[in-house]
Amino acid sequence: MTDMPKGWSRDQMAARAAAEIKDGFYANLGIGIPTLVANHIAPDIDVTLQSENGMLGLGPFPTEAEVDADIINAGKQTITELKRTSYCSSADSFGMIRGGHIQLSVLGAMEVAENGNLANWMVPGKMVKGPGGAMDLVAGVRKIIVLMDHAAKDGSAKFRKACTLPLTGTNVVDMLITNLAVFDRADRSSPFVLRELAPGVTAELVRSLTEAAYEDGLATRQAA
Amino acid sequence: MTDMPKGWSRDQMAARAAAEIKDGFYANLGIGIPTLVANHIAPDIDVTLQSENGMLGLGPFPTEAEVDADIINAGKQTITELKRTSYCSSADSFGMIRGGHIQLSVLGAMEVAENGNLANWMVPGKMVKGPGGAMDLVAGVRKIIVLMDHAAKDGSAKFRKACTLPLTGTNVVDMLITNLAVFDRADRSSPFVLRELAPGVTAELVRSLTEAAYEDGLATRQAA
Amino acid sequence: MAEKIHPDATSALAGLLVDGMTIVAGGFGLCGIPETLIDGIQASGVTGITAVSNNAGVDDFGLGKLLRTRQIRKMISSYVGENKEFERQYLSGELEIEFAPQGTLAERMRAGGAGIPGFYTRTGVGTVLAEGKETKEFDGETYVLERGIVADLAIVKAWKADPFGNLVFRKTARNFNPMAATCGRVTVAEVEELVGPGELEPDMIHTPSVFVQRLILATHNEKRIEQRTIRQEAA
Amino acid sequence: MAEKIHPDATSALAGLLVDGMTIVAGGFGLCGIPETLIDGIQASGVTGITAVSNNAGVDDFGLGKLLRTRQIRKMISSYVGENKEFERQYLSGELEIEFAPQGTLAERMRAGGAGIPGFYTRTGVGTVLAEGKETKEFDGETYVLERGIVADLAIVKAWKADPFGNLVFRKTARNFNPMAATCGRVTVAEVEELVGPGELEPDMIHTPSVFVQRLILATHNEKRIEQRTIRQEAA
Repeated sequence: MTDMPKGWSRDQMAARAAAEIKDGFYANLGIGIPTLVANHIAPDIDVTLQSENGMLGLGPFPTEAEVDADIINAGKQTITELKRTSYCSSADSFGMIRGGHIQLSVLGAMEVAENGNLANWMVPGKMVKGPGGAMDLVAGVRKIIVLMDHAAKDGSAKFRKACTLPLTGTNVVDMLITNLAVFDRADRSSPFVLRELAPGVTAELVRSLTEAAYEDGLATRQAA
Repeated sequence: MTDMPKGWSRDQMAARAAAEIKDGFYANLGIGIPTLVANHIAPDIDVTLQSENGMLGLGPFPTEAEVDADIINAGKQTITELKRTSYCSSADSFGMIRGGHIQLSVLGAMEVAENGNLANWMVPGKMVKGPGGAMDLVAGVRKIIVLMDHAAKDGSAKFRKACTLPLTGTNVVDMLITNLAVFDRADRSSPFVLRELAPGVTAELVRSLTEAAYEDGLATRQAA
Repeated sequence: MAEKIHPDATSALAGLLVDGMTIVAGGFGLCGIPETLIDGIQASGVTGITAVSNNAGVDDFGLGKLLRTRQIRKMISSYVGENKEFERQYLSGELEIEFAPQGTLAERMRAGGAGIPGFYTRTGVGTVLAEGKETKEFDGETYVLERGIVADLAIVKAWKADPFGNLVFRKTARNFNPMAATCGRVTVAEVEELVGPGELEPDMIHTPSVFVQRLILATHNEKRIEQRTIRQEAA
Repeated sequence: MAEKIHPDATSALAGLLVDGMTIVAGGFGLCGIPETLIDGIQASGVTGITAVSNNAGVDDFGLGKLLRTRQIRKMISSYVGENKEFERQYLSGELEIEFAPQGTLAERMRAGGAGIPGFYTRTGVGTVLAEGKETKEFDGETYVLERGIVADLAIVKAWKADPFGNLVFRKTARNFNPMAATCGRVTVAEVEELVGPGELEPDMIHTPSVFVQRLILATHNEKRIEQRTIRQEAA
């Protein structure tokens, strides 16, 4: 697998996700690569980030002097507040999420299926740490973007006909950004469409590393 | 009916209900006679009154200068706040009520049945104004005391085998204080027991003006 | 920043009003009601409204104004006692009413806003208000299934707001407003005072900005009192 | 006034601890956890606890302390990742775990405290966490029935309290504490600061006094940080 193009870096994937954030959005960024998304939001885009433990309006990481043990995000990282910040209970915070008031969430994944199923919380045989807020986010947030490596280290597909791992949610993924390509779909009754390729990556390569069925939207895009 | 003893006055009924309030109680007093209960709480008894619109710790009516349109009780009367007062949303307020956190509620009634059913919100054929918070209070508060006239103006019983009017709640009344007598019961699977008579009122009179079955607890009480 | 503050009620309601829509309104009695936005809805002439509100105002104030002009087709309320025009329209069959126990109504708004389509409560079990509704036993007790409410529009009255749409309510004027704010597909708030960014304490915000799409400074703050009860000042 | 303030954790927990009991604890990760009361429970030696808490602490801090001493038999949590002793006991079968999605867990506490025995949510539908649970269709979508939680005891950590038991939380240390406070048959709160009557603004109280039966000044306020993430100060 050594001669497979690497495609986008993690930062580039995060930047691609950031381009989906529209002015005025309320968004929740998951732990890991999704956290990087915040660094790539255009300066003219006003976004309010939510953390499901009970904070709306997340600021950047603190300086040493600003560290406050009572201000943490869902990844338990110390953060800061902004002029717009409000705190609420976790019940009210998940009310925002479950009630569809958060426009966008960016999450990592182990597997995505062609019907939008998502698996990102447990691997049978390994210690199960629990779902945290992932099941709530995918069930409630209006648009779910998944960031993940296109294929596993052994080359096996992670974008599959059906998830093999226990699910986090059914029919919840709206957009998939991998290191090789971008897929999205018009709504949750539509199939995924291949929209973009990373530099040096061919549609054939993506096809060969994908088990899921998807439509090819590259031609359409070129024509548009 | 002119020679029927009047028994207790409304203030005396309210005072009897007030005697049920124990130190440290949180209580909700309904509109009408129950509101009078607050005037009869002993000075050594600390009680926090709740109003279901979203206020815990009701103060007395305001002086002219203190009137604030934003501080009203569930009867829409202007009131005042105390040092212990907190405000909350109506959802949180009814969470207190429904969740069994309020120890006592005193309500008026049209009819009470021997099984503890209560009717106090509508009379068929008359304009229906709605239940307000009464159904929530009787369903959620731990002890429900009803204050009502023992008999209707035409002499017909209001403490009945079964309510004839639409119900507010089923098996919810724990204690009934009328102008003639006091009834209570050990729990909601026990029958009502006649406990006290107003001055000049005989057990026979109460019997004759009551349709409900109840046990006579007067002898027991004397012996105790 | 996407601008939430509008110059007046007409602007804040523009594009949101459609005949036959459902509007949820905060307020309890005449306390904490969105007076300015009600005026704006009256002026728009929108009709066939299903109004979800604990009460129906009085004849010439609160939602009573929209009843007078026959803009409301149906009310979902817990208590409608203080309104003669309401009574007339109801008895003549012009107006439909769905009663909900007060706490159930509050919780239905909260549930709708929080993505909970149904919940069980003991309130109303065995009464006419539970007729036709599903029931279920939990630990030997019977509970009735009540539905979450999601409205096309929510109108709320708050005390203070910042430009982000964070809201703070004042005393018992809070009442149904926080839940109403969560259960509108669009929520418009009117406030007595607009404050600058950062002027609201982050720990003390009752309605986080995510729930408020549009915002106006209230120009109608009459705050009529239904039961002015006074005690004599001690000499 | 019925006195709610106790001199220490032992006094505040006296008579409340029974082997096999269910205890709900506020806190998210190590933030806003009732450190002093956890020490008190550890000292009491009570065992067979079912602990309801979003997380399980770390090996030597938070609920991890009670895992070390084998006082906990079962955890109901959403995420337990940071605790090696937890992992060992779980894999060896000494410890039972019931996972709940984080928002479902928060709502189950709120529901239990608010007299709601069950509610429907889309969260978890089609996953192993919905297996064996009832589902129901609302408007063509499937939801799963989740149960309210009522615990024998709730322990919470707040920032400030007045002698009546009104509580105010600080920033994200609020998290699960307000709901935990509502769903204990008895609730004991520890606070960083006790203030006098009337010193808390009535509009700004997060947990009304009715939910708090006992109160102590917290003596263990370590507030350990799990992920100290720092940015470099701009030069």
